Amino acid sequence: MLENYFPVLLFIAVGLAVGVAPLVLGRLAAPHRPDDAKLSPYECGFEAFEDARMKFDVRYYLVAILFILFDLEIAFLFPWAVVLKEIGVFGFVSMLVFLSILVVGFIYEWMKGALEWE
Amino acid sequence: MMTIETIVFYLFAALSVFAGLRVITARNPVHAALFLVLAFFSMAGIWLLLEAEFLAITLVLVYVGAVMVLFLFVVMMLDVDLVQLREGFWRWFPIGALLAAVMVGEMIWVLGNRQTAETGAEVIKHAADYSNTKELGRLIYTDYVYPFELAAVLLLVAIVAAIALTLRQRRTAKRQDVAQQVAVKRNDRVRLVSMPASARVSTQAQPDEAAASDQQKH
Amino acid sequence: MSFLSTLYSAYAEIFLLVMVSVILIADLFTAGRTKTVTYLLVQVTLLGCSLITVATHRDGIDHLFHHMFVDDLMSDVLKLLSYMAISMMLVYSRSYLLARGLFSGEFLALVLFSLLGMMVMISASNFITLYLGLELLSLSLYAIVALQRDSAIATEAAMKYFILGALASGLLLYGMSMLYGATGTLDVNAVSSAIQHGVPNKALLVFGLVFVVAGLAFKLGVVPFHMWVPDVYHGAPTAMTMLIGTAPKLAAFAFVMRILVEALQPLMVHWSGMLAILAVLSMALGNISAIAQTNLKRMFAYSTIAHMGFLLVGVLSGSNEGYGSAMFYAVVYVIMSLGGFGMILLMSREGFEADKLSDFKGLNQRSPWLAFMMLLLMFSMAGVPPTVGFYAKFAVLNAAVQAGHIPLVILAVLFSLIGAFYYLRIVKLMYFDAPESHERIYMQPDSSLLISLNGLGVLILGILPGTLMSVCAVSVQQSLLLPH
Amino acid sequence: MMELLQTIEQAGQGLLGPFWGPLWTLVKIVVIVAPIMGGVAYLTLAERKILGYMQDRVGPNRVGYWGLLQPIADGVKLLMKEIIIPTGANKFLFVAAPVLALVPALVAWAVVPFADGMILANVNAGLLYILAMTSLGVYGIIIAGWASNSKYAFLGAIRSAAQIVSYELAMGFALVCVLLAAQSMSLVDIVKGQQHGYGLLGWYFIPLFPMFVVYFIAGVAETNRAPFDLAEDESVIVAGFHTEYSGMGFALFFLAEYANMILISALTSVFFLGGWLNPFEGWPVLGAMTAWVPGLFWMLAKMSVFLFIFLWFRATFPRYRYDQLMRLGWKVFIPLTLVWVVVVAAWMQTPLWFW
Repeated sequence: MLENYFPVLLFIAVGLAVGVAPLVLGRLAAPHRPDDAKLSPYECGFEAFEDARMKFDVRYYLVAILFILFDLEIAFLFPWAVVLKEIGVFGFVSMLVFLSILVVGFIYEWMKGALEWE
Repeated sequence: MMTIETIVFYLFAALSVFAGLRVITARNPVHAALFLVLAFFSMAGIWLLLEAEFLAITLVLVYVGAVMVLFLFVVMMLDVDLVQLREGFWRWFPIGALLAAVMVGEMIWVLGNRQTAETGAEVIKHAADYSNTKELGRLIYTDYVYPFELAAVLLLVAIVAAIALTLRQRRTAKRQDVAQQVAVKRNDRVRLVSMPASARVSTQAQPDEAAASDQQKH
Repeated sequence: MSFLSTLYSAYAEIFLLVMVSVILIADLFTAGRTKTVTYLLVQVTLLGCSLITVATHRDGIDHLFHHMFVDDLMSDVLKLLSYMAISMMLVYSRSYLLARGLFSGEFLALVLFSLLGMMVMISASNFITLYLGLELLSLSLYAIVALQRDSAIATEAAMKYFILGALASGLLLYGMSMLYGATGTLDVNAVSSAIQHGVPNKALLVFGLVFVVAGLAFKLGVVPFHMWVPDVYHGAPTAMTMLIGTAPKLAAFAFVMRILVEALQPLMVHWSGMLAILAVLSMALGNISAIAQTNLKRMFAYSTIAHMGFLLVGVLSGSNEGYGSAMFYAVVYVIMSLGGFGMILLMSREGFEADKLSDFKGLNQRSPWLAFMMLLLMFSMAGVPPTVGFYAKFAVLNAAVQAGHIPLVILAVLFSLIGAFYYLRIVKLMYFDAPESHERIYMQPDSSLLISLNGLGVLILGILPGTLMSVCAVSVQQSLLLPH
Repeated sequence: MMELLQTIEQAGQGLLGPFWGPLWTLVKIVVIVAPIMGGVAYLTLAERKILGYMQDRVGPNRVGYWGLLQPIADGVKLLMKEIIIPTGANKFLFVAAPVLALVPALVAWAVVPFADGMILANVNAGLLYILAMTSLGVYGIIIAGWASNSKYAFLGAIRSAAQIVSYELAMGFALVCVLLAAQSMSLVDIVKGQQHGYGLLGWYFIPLFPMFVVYFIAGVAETNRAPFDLAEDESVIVAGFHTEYSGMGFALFFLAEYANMILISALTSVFFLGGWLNPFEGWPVLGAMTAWVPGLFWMLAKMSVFLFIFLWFRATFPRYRYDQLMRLGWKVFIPLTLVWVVVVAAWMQTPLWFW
């Protein structure tokens, strides 16, 4: 089983190399003459006056949290999907119960307006 | 005998220890979070070496792909005051160090115990087509159906809690209601007025007005 | 249908789950701030659960879901008491929460979810289900504490609770994985028999046990893992504190029984020593620190620590009498706490928390009946006869004496004498001090009736402890000594 | 062809011994990566040409015949541009972000089969691996946005991160349907599961048609392509998360986006259109006529169709508004996919399941 993953490991290494190489090349080939105005962050014509990292709408966090929960649900669906033919009706029903419990959560968040974007 | 697997194992193990240390020593919380990602990756590698491919990849999928994204969201957006955060560090350091020492000592005691070394079971090597995922699937939805459904309930609680704790309704916000938009009839928006043919100026004005009121409704 | 009928013993859990889902969705469609419909639905659900638990009771031990779920007398009794505790907690806290805008559908749903978690813990016969039940309970409780989002102190309490709770779960899980590594099974009974047949790796086993005990200690809040208790009890809104401080203790007792007694009985020599240290430290620190408190919620927190120490004395005796008395102690503790916190809730108004000791000054002049009820509750907590608290302490100490833990018993008596001081101080405040305010105390009829029942119950149970005591003894005996 | 490869392999083994294996794998990796890079370069040209023709223009036509050298000229230009690191930026992360964006887009190819037997690593959990890798793409974007210390980059990053994760769910659920049909997570098995001897009638796009559509649209959203390109909504947040990037840093983001487009096209072909399978296999006349066509051709043809659709979308649809985008992801795709998972699972319990 492991022998299958060795090329993947190697591929990741090559991928990193492919990603880093252009940057190194660019650094070598391109000019490097920084000045204040050039390095200032884009700010629609006026001077940047504050740290750009700011707080933002809590909805984004909520999206991220809900994403985690549904991602876990998908993680549970994967092993089920590949063996459904073996585990038959019992497996189908147990997943149906699982999904109905989560559908309650989905209905709840929908009705609460957690999916509303304003 | 140092096989390639052993080398890879020590590589991942060293990487995860290093990443773990950096998680707690990194000055910048974003860096710390990214080192945690690295730690997850190396742990996934170790799991893969144990032939637990489903768990290894799920670790990356769920923890790196989802949980850490949320972490980064939070860490990046909240202006964590680092100096304040580190204030108590040295005060509590002795206690923490003592706890860590106790844990390490216990671990050495257990692992160094001759019994442990003798009872270490052989890891079974599987053929290339062995599917750890199918193995899990056969068990989770049949023998372990009760914990499986409980996991669903846990997720449901998490959904309810997340919404109860973060969602605030803004009453002033304007929303688009698609159902309402679709349900609109021609007569709600457009009014045909028969005008005497001579009044050219007013025919020009009427459609504009209709359009303006139409925009307001959106 | 034949499959459904095999789930007979789990009908109560299934009913509860279905009802929570219904309540969660139904609440979205019921207008109004008072949530009367949702509240009534919740109470009906609790009643339904009780009826189902009684109706589905069968003698003997019944295992379900591939031996992951166990139904025995102990689980049925503890479940019934949990329903009762939750129901009482809701009655007490309703007007308090309404006044603070916290009585939401989510709150009620989360309370029921936490109850489900307790039921799962109580009926677990596998490490996985034990852990999942614990997490279900804890997750709901974290969220409930944090519900008061505008309060900095409640948020801080939730944070502490969450982080230390997560740490405890981690310890517990780590310990369980060690036990799994040593025995090769997660099943409670199988772990026990595996240890009895001799495990090659004893060190690993003890190592796991240490972590399990540490995790349990965290969850129970005994010294030296108690740091979170005072802050959380103090910071959380009183109704939430009441929830944390009552029914979950029953589940925690069941948890201790399932994991230490059912699974790790063969390791008793190891764990009874650990528990003894924890118990002594808890009784000492809890009782002594409680004296210094001016806040009633904080005082109750320290008293909880001390009471949990007492409970452990019962468990570590290692005999049937010991377990039975520990269960009795847990039940009595829950009843007394319900009354104690109920008292604070009754006296609180919108914008005013009656959680300072001085708020109870001269209560006798303002409301003699309430003062009398409080007197009974305080006597019981202190262990003054003829209240039930005395009998609970007596039973625990008796079991410990029989098991030969004489020094421990002496220490326990000593510390409960110290403890009596701060309970009786409240009595003194109520009867001999002048009131700070003469405002009338407004009470809902349901909660005033309940506090009377609660106070008198402490007295009546104290005079006639036999039934409850024998129920506890029999259920522990039937559940533990009849494996399979 | 196959024999030639075998001879090479034996010769190499004899020559280099244990080092041959990794070296041969390395060669294979280069054989995969290089065409992808080339494909990306010419996809940009194709995009400009196709958009040009759709808008009644000719597109690039100055560099080389028919503009064929344009991508190379662009590459050289970007290479010669200064890499600017804005003040207040986190230097290391600023530089690392484009690499993090590109790497997942590349490494996912490790498990993609191009033809029968033409695959680098036929792992059992291939589909899971793909999903895990695509879920990592979001890191490049978030880190780029944060490290830039620019408001526009930051807002763009948050927006696209939320967008990507939302559509990832729909993708995941759609893939569960594919798993149900194939009963395996290996991409090779998934393709072989679509081989029934009826040509394209055996492919999964028929029973899973809604999922096929959802998957591809979610793929478009995942790659931040029009009409879901809110991350780079010029009129609102300048160029989104890569506002501050120049030269090769910018080029890497560009590469990542196009590599992802090609990846999504390849995956859609594998999951729903039978990968390298001949669409006319087993058909009376056409089957025999096309039997000689190599699988690689079919695979590339299918990919080209999807790539064309990507470009066509861009030319046709106006950009979504953010609330519409989130609604489509959460309120249309997720319920739809969830229902379809149950439908497929139930369908499989009946004898009416032919796939």
